[in-house]
Amino acid sequence: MPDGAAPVLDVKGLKTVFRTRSGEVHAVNSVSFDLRPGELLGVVGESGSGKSVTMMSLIGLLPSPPAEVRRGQVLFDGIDLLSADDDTLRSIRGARIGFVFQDPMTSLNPVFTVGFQLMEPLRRHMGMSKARARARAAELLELVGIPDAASRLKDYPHQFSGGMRQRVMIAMALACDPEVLIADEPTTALDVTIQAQILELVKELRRKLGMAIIWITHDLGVIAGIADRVMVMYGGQVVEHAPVRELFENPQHPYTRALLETIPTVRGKRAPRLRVIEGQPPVLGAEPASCPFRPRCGHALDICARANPPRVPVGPAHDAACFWNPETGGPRDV
Amino acid sequence: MLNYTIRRLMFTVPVLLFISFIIFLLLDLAPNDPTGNLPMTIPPEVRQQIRESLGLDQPIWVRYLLWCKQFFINEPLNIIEQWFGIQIGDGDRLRVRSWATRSPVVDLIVERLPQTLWVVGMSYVVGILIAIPIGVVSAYRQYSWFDQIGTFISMVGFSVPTFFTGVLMIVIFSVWLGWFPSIYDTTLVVEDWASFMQQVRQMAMPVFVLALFNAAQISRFMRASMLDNLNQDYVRTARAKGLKERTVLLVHVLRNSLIPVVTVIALNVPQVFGGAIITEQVFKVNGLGQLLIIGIQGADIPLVQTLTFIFAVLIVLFNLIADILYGILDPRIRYD
Amino acid sequence: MKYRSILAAAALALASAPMAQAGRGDAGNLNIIYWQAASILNPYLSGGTKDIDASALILEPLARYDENGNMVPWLAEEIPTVANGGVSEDLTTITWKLKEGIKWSDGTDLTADDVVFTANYCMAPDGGCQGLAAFADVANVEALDPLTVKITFDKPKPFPYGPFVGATTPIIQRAQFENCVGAKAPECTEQNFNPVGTGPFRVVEFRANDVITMEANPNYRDPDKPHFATLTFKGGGDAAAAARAVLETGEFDYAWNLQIDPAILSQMAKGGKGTVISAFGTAVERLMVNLTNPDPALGEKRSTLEGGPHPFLTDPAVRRALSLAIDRNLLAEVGYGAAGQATCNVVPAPAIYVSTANDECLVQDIAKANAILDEAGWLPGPDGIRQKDGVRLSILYQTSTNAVRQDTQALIKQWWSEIGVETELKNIDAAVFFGGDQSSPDTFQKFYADIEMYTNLFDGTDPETYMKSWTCEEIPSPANNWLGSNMPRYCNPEYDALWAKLAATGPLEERAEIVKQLNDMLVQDGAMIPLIHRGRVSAHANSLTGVKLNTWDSEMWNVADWDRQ
Amino acid sequence: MTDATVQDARQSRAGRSQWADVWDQFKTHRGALLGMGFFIFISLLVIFGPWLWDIPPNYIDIRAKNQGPSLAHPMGTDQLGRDTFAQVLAGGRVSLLVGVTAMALSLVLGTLVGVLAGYFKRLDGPLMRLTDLFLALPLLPLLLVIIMLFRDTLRAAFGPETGIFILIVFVIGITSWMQTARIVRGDVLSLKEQEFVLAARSIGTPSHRMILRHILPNVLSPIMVSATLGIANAIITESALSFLGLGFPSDFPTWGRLLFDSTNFMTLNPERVIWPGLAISLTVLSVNYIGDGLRDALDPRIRGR
Repeated sequence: MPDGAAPVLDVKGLKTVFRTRSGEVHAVNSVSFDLRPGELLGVVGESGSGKSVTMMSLIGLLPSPPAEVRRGQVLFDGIDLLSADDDTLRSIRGARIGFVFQDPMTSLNPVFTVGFQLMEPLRRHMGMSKARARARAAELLELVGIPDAASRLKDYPHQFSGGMRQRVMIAMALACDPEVLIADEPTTALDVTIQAQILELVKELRRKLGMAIIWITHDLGVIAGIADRVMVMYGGQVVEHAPVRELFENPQHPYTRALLETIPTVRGKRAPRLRVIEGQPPVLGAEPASCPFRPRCGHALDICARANPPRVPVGPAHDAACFWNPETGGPRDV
Repeated sequence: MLNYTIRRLMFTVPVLLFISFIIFLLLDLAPNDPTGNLPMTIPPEVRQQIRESLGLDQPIWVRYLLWCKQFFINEPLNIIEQWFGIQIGDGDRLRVRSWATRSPVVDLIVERLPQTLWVVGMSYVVGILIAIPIGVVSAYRQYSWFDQIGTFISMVGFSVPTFFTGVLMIVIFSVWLGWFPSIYDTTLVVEDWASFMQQVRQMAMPVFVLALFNAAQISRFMRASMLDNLNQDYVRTARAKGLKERTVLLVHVLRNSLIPVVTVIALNVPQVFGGAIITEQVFKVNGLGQLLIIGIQGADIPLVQTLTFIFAVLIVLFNLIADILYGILDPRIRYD
Repeated sequence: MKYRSILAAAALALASAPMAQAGRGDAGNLNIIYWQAASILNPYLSGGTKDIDASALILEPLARYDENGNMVPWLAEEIPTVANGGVSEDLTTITWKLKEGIKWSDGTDLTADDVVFTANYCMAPDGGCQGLAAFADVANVEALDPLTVKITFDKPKPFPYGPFVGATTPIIQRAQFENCVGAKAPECTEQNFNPVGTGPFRVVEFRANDVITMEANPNYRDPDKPHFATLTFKGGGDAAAAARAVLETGEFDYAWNLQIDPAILSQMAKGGKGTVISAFGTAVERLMVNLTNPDPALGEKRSTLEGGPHPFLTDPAVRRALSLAIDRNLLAEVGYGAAGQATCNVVPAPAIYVSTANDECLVQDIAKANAILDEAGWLPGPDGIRQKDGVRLSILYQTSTNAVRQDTQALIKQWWSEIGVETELKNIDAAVFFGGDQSSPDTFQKFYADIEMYTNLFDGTDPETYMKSWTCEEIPSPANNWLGSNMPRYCNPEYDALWAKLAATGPLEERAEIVKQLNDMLVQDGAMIPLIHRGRVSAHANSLTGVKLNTWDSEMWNVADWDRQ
Repeated sequence: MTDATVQDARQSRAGRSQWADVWDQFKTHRGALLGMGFFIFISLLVIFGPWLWDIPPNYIDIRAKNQGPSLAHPMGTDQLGRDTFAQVLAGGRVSLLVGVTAMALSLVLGTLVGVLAGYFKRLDGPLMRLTDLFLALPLLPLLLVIIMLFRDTLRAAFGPETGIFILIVFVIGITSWMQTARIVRGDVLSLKEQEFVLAARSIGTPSHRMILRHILPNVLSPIMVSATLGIANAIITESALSFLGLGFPSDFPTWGRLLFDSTNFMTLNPERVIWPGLAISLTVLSVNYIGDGLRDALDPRIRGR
């Protein structure tokens, strides 16, 4: 683990609000984290916990309106992405920060060939000629493990299987050798064996290319094997954050513990298609003044209803946002 | 695709024959009569003789077969003769003749085609060129003032009929301002700048009126289709790639949105050849639409039958073209 | 030197042309718009007014009617009469003498052969000749010498001026049409579109149903005419558009048949670019009264004599009341303006035929109409509609589709409602209504309604064949394939006898008396309710001179005299 | 609690709230609300207006012909002195009714043919050739034949007005569904290839359910556009029919015919032209906005945004 290096991405106090016709929805509340070069940060939480919105907020991919990034700072290579102009953002998106979405079925444009879609970022960001871009696209496809890559460039997305399409998406995200790859539940829509293949692929790519990765998932089991650090999100907040081994061995937040307990059962279940604001976690109409997990928490204390717990260090490189101390069973000293 | 096209084309022949028969039956059943518009001073017995001289006393199947022979055998032979300057047989063949003018229908159509294609075709092209950008911008800036005004104008353009807008234009631009002629001169030959300008001036009003109507319709479909596609996941992917907003919109979204719109456009092309009955009437353009309406009013069965049948051929053909275009534009669809 | 002086003289002539007597072709181009486009230039193959008027620019008859309805010799030297020996004493032959030196536009001479050929052309079987009615009873046409033609009739013809008089039967060139007789007539497109004529113009380009371009006939008999070098005969659009082109935009010089709302027409005329002209002929807009029963329940016998009499229109009181309730002057004012006059006659012109016996109806009298109905026992029912013995005065009133006719219908419906008569209006596309299609229930011959309205008229000035329309044998019925012009199904032996007397009477005054009697019978027996004596309305540019609107012949009859100021 | 009951409970809740959701979403669309408001307003006006404004539309007051707007005649009078306001009110009844019913008929026909042709491969050929046939048929003779064949029968069965109404709606409906059918078919063809349809089919969803649940909601936007254009089309076509003598009797005003009749009076009496034209345009506009709102409201991707 490359420790101590300057973070490639530094997020501070990010807040994103959706303005809907039935009022505001506070989807992301004061999220802070950093990402160091070459590391893999896992982001875990149920659907609707604000994972995807956080990541899309970073690079201005949320449709605005209705989304509005209200506060915070996202430092990337010394640039604040939130205050950067559109041109700057565009030159970073796809070139230095790659994105892989969860649904490979609909995320590729059905009417253009895979080759065309792969070549687009190459030509846009790296100014490659058509021929060079094509050669590079073939390389990329080969890199992500698509056999007979050169000839498949002419094929349309519908001619690929789901797993293959996700590989194409990954190839596309990696096209310009980005420093950061954000993978938003890239395996959720795939069946289990394909999931494993994709995971292997990412591991291998990371070894080869050395980019930093943010891996969003609702499945703790998935990232156990690949992540360096894990960030657990709930209700638009980071509730726990720790190196992966530490988190699995010593979970501090009741929500993390609950997630860990569900690993075997969650794994077999077919994941439904997820939507950003719907689902089980609370839909917050205002900035939370109490612990958003309290209604579902088996260890809720009186104070949980009065204040929203801040993130406090609970171990080496480990912090959690909870008033309950699992070791004592009582309130934590904050 | 080629297989599909060939199969469709083969299937087309019986379909067209069937359509031609239905049209003939319909025209024959229709209660209007070639002597209907003659002055009252022509007595009933003479009217009856006129009908007989037109062959109306023959049974319907005889007349239909005669038309088939004239249209499918004699007319093509005649065209071949004219093109290659050769003589086939004795050259004395019965052609499809209009009852009102007693001249070959095909010649009439050839005479009318230029002004119809110029005016109606141009208005269609202009309409599309206006409609697509309007549709795109309206959808992209949904509910903006541009969208609202565009919606308003296209709805008014569609709901106010051309018989009204046409006369309004004439009153304003011909009577009050005197900018454009109110009567289209079909004999005008464009040979120099002055006659070209005159052609432009006489085309301006009919083209505008028709283009407004066409643009209204197409821009609505364009807008709806764009809206459908703007929310698709692949648009987000395209943005995540760092593409320019213009590229996202004009390459990724537009290409998908055009699929249904192109079919709408292709399907309406035959209507260009059908002419615009009311607009042609209002501006006296005297194209195919006017020919057809005169034929129908005068119960000129050979003329109407031939015109309608050619129209039917175009419709079937352009439906095929639309389907093939669909297959080309949308790679997911494969005809086999 | 000599050459130069000729040039100078020519230049002088050119310069002074507008002031001096106008010469051929010095007035430039004449623009005429007919909102119904001409489809053919052979009047024998199309009886449509538009086609006849267009061909009248090129083809000419032996004699025609002037704007006052007087016959004037045209290609003939004089009008043959019994007095000058042109018509035989027994009224069976008429002999025409052609003017000398008349040339076709191709430079050849007009001869009696051409006249004979024209007759044979029209009378040939299978030709579908539309001017055939003019050749009724013609037994033989022969050329006595190159300039003399003799027409022999089957029986005495008191009025022998059917063939070759008026625009419907002009002379066509034998040399051109020789191979186009009978069944071949429709195949001669070139001839039908570009006839060689003796008239002031000849065709340059003919675009069927669109526009005809013409130029002055170089061989026209009067070297100074026509004044226009070229002529454009444009078709298409509607009457209002044609009026606008002459009166408001000034694009055209002459517009034909402007049957539009008089208020609009007079407003357009204020533009100051043109003048609206009108003249009266024999056309009368009238209501036909169905004297037979149109009840659908009768099936085949509907509206036939076998179906029995009409339940209430056979009552003279009802018919008289219906007529009295109508304000014809208002109808004329609203729908026709200067081109309409109230009339109570079936024959409204020429003057010697006009009866004054029916003028009661010229003044609307609703009170009197009500009184007549009360007296006849038709009393208002609970719904305000008069009835008697369970029969309600409920009328289905049909006509062709036409803005003026629909206005007339609306007005009449309102007046009839004031005398307790209920009216249901129906309008039918003209091509169907007048089409006579056997299978359609909506033709004016079938008359599946109680009242129908349209205009009827006769060509020329002689009403003999016209008055025959209401004899018993002219009643349309399934037996004669609904052919016949006696729409009211009026059958009166007295009328038939009187008509037979007319057909055998020669002297004009006696004929006029008989026609008046026939007219009075029709009106007083209530077979028809005449409404409006309709004129023709046209418009010409103010700069156009010499226009004499003629309702007895083609409007183009004196186009050779037209000139530009 | 068994799985089934959980599912049931969730479904019923979803079912109820779905329509509530749609309505909530619809309410937030300002244009759609305005459009609906105007449509209801004009419907009420033409339904109840003739009772409040008691000049009969066909009453002729010839002395007051071609008048401009006044207190007695707020929209002026026509060339026979009939009150334009009364005519617009009376005409609206017919035009709206014809417009809505004919549009509905053509929409149902078009959607049905389009969906069947797009969804069932075997029906595609025959149905599309049928569409070709209808597109190719010359409208005018077709109308003449239909009217000749059925006018008297319908007139006898339903009376002159209802009979003609049925005839006109039928005529407009069966001559204007083809474009909708073509477009819907095209959309269905491409939908059929999409994964969620393939997925739904692979779990054995029966065809009728597939069509109702998965296909129809996704072809809604072209249908909505067709509906908007269709209503304008029906109102105008009706006027063209009257013009040809095939429509309602001449003493039966409709918006289309009022507009047509007044066209030539444009310079003489401009007020007469404006009102029917405005009535048609605003109605079509309002239907368009209702369509927009419905489409947005029924689109789950936008709903709740």
